[in-house]
Amino acid sequence: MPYQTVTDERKQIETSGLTPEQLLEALRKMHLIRAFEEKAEALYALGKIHGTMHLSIGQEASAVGACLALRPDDTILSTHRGHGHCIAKGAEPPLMMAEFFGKEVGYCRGRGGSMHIADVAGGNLGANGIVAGGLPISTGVGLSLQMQHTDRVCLTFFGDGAANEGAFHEALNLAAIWRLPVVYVCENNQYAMSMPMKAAFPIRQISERAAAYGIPGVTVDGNDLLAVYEAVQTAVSRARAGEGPSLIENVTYRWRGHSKSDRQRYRTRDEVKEWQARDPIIRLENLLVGADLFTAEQLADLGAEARQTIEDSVAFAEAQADPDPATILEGVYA
Amino acid sequence: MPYQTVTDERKQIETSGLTPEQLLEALRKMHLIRAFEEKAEALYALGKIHGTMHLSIGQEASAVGACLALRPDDTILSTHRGHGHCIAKGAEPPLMMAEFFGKEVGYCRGRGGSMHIADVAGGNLGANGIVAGGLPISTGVGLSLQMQHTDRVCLTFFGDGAANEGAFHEALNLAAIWRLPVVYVCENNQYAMSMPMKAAFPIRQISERAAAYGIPGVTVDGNDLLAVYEAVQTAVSRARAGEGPSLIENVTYRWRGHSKSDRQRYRTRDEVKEWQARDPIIRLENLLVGADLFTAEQLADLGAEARQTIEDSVAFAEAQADPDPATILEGVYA
Amino acid sequence: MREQVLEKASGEPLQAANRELTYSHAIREALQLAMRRDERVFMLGEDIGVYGGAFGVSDGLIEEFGAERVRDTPISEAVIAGAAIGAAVTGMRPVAEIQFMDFITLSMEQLVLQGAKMRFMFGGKASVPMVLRTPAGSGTGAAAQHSESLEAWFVHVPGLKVVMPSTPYDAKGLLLAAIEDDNPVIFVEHKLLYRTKGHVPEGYYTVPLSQSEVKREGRDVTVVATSIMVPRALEAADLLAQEGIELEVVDPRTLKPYDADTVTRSVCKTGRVLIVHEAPKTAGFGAEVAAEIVAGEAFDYLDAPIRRLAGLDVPIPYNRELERTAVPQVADIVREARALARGEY
Amino acid sequence: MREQVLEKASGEPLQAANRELTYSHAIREALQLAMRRDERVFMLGEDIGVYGGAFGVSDGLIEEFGAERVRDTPISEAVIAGAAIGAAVTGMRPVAEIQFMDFITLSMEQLVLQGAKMRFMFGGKASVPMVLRTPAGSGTGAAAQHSESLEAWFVHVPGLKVVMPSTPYDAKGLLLAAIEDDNPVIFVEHKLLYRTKGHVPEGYYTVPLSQSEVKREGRDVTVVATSIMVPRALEAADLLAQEGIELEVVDPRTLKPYDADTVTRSVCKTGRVLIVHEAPKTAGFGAEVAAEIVAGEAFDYLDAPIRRLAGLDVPIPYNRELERTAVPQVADIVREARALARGEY
Ligand SMILES: Cc1ncc(C[n+]2csc(CCOP(=O)(O)OP(=O)(O)O)c2C)c(N)n1
Ligand SMILES: Cc1ncc(C[n+]2csc(CCOP(=O)(O)OP(=O)(O)O)c2C)c(N)n1
Ligand SMILES: [Mg+2]
Ligand SMILES: [Mg+2]
Repeated sequence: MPYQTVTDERKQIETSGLTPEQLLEALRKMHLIRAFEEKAEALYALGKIHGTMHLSIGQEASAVGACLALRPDDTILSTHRGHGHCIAKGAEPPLMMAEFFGKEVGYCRGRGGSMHIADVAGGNLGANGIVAGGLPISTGVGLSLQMQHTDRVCLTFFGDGAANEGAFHEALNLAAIWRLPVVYVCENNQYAMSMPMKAAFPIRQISERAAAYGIPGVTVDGNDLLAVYEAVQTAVSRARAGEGPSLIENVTYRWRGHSKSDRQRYRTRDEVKEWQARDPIIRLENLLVGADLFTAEQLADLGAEARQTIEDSVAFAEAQADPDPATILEGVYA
Repeated sequence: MPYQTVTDERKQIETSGLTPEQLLEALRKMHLIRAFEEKAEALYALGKIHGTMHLSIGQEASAVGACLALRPDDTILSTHRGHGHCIAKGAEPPLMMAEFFGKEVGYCRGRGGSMHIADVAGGNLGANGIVAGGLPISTGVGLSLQMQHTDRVCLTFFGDGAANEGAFHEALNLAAIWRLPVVYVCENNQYAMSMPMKAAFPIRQISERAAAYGIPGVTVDGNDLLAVYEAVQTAVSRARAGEGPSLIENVTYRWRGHSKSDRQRYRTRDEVKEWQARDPIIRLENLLVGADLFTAEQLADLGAEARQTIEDSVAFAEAQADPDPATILEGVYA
Repeated sequence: MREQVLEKASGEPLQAANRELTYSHAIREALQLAMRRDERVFMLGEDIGVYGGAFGVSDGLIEEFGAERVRDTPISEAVIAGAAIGAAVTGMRPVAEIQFMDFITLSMEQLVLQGAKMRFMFGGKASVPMVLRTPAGSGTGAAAQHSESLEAWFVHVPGLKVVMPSTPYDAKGLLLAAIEDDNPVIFVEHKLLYRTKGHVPEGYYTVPLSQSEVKREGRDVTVVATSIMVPRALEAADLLAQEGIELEVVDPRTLKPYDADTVTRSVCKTGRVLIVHEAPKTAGFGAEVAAEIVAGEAFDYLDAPIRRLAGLDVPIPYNRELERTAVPQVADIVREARALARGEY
Repeated sequence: MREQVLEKASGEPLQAANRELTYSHAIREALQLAMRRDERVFMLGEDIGVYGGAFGVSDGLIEEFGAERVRDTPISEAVIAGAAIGAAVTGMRPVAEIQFMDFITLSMEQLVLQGAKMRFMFGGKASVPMVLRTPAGSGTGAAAQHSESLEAWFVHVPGLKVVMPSTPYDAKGLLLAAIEDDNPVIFVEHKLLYRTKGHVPEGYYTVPLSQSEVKREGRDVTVVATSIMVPRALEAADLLAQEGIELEVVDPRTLKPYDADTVTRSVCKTGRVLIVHEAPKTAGFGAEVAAEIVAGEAFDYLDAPIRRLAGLDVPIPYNRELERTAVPQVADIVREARALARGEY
């Protein structure tokens, strides 16, 4: 891996400016995401869930590191692989799970499901079923924040595959010329469905495209929470200061198949294992322990706690009512 | 102007490898374009022409220099500002003029008009009313030429404004990863309708965008026929050799308004005059005379000859029949 | 292309009763009033600033409201739509312009999959109060890629509203209503109507979305016409009146939601229907009008087949005569309506 | 998403008379035969290679034809369409895939303003022999942005053809006809049909574009149904037959050009019509069907209003029950057809 490895853990943490509490909270969220995804997968296998889903196991540092640099009143836009972003931005797992089950109390009243979970009140303008579909909208959110003279920012997640859509180009160009407060976060997990990033791009790093829009572009190890946080933090500061958008590429990997059934003929088991060895959660735990901020014992229960939260969320969700079909026409128009 | 000026004319011409005959023919075509455009404008003012048109006066070196690097069996795609490209690729002025008049013998049987003149047999897949609309198609033409194992190439013209469309991004990326034989020629005439290139782009040169696709990108003085020719020639050779696409930016200027009625409130008269002083036709004449290839006298009549050709084309076109309205449904389906 | 250079609206207030404006000026006045009234309203689009818009509609607005609120964009129709959606869902009320309706083909994903569905997908917890204005139609010699009338597509999309005014009065009032509306509204103007004049009151007023209007009463044939076909139908009605044939001309004005009741009432009276629009006939809006008539009460009152007079199923040709042939003209309406009235079909 | 993992088509030749294939395998077989027969035919799209396509339709084709002729593209729907157009106009016969019909919203400019119009705009001097295959429809729990049925849009576009098969037999024969056709053809598959089985002869055969087919004869009510609604209508017909109500089920198969005559003949016999499709009712293809019926000869034979049973005007919801509620089910067809047959409307 060409990325920086942890040498002096304490120094790294100090440089980041994050407090032990913040880091612990970040780790908790990463566990929560992992637990949510594992449960989602299991529920699907049990036939309890309809539709499809896209799991972000292995990418937790990208979601949590990025959102750690945001304020609650900032806005994010997410993708089809959006459960992690949603949790990272502060959504309630029970209400997410209720949405995943298609229940009336779910975030989208059961109308959205996995691919559209949104927590509008919490500043998450939703997962998006359309690759790159959120990018033009995020530029518009940036415009809105700028025109309202706020110092809020918009952060938008998208995959490597999305960076080849025309929408990527138009969205970044407009944000660049208008200096909009938008942070474009590309989660390069090496594949767009079966298409290897290397085959879909004639360049090595997606962040090289920032130059086409005269904005900063940086590639970081997306499995390193601190690296992600720092890159996003820099971009957020720029955006808040009215200096315009940035492009950040988090290099990471999805451990699971693309969606619910994927024979994964486009990659090897060895490659998957290699990346699993770079588990972002273990990496953060090692950092925290290595820096003497916490002992291994103190962190030992976080995974189990997260799983319990998710179990409770499932129990909550399952007990809820489905939407009444008679209400189907509600919410089409305001 | 930051571009190279003519110092040693003869040496320049030798370097280009172009023969005096080729250069004279190029100059003829530039005059023909100028004459066509001036006549088009006059016809419009007389109310003889319906619809709209986009004149390329001032941009003749770009069209002619680029097509000079092509073989007759190569293909071009053009734009709304396409009369010049059409002539440069070798179309017959009478048939073009007939199309401009909407006549049955016109290139498109009067169905296309100024914005859609195509000379399919001559390798011109048409002007295009949609900004950047030709770019994805040209990528497909390149694919076709590659799959048919030819050494033919496709050259596609587009404006500065077109480089901000999503289609530009998708088309160049696909051509780059598949190494298609396509030459993308951006005619940066400083404005997209009223939008100054400087306001629409966060970068100085459009050719900088080539790096986003890992392909060669070069900016040349688009009023310098030799400079355009050489840049395109290099790109064409690459393409023929199977080395993939290139992006060339011809920096030029449109002397007239955007279309038939444009108050031009977005630019100053002085700016227009400044650019008119860089007339690509006079420049080529000076080069040819300065290099002692031709005397001023030998070149003196070319303008008048071109105007005569165009007068004859008008006479031809006016004498032709309109399409029969009863045939209106023809040509919708094969 | 700048199709028509329009003079500035006269500064002098006219008597409310006889104040006449062009359709274009009526639209500009609506934009002006909306922006004066509500800080959140702003415009974005290509060449809408100093250029004044391809058809001069926004002429002068940048002087009053500045480049912040009358925003020139690059040529990027997907992000024009997306920027409007993103701004709308976070508190602004954008009015986007797509320079020709043809180019809306580049905005479809954002409009249809995002803007139109966002509220529903999010369980009713967001709203997208935006308007997208765009000029449609042929008749300017601009050929196949600058003459589209694509309204039927949007009528088919749940979550959108579609407005298509035929008079200056309606244009102003419907645009103000569209800007007030909390949903995405596609506002389709017609290039050939821009210079037409009509009575337009000063000041702020709205015409409710979803009210068809009877533009002329008559007993013999109901003509349902949209946009430019409304004045053509009225002209045809004048001509036929001289032959003793009385057309009732109904203008839906808002195509989605569509007020079918007004048409039903008219058909129950006349028993004969001619539907006229410019877009190609096949799967055009007229099909919906016809299908609604025969689905309900009016069915029993029909004395004749329902005729649709619409654009031919061809791309719009360049040649002037072909271009005219491709879409209904007054004489075509006269011919078809007369045949219906006389039972010659 | 890989919605359904399909087994490879069996290698053993079956008796022509009873050879059964799934709709998905029938489509694959058509692709295979077309590529074997004509060097110019090739495929391009997202994940159609080693992945085998989101629904497994192209499974195994890359092994036979290689990555040159089964080309995986980046996620770039505009240039997928554009590349097909450019290749088609210069001598190839591309079959492009848009992974879900929803994403065709990103290809509209290329398909509608370029591919569809090129021949006409160029005076008939070019042709664009391409097919764009795409899976449509709801029922997989994929919610609002992966469930569109947008066929009506394309039916409205001069220069395009639109095909929507409902059986494996038709899917194979129509796809081969579409690939042979020299025009751009939008070929709309239905996700829920992929696994349905039916008789499919071996070898090359075509089903002509523009021939509606009577899938079941009956005297009481004509049901015009498209795509997934054809098997649902046939199921409804079986149920109603037990009550003595005989439905005649007509499947247009090709929506553009649309063979209205077959429907007319049926309506002249039954006098009652129910039109069924999945797309939202308003301005859907059913409106065109209804409008054509009441425009012509069949008008005089109608004994009842024409009913359209179609998708509700809502984005497709995620929740399973809501999703089912949003589009017609067998019970809905039974109810509506029974009411029509009994005169209860
Ligand atoms: C416009 C569009 N095209 C195609 C798809 C189908 N699709 C869903 S996710 C996906 C891959 C996306 O890859 P990437 O952007 O890298 O995100 P990842 O799945 O790797 O997180 C594809 C092709 C889609 N949803 N939207
Ligand atoms: C998709 C699209 N958007 C907008 C237009 C309207 N339009 C026609 S030409 C033009 C400006 C094009 O600028 P550029 O690409 O620089 O070419 P130039 O006119 O300068 O040659 C515009 C906005 C169009 N034809 N197509
Ligand atoms: Mg990816
Ligand atoms: Mg330009």
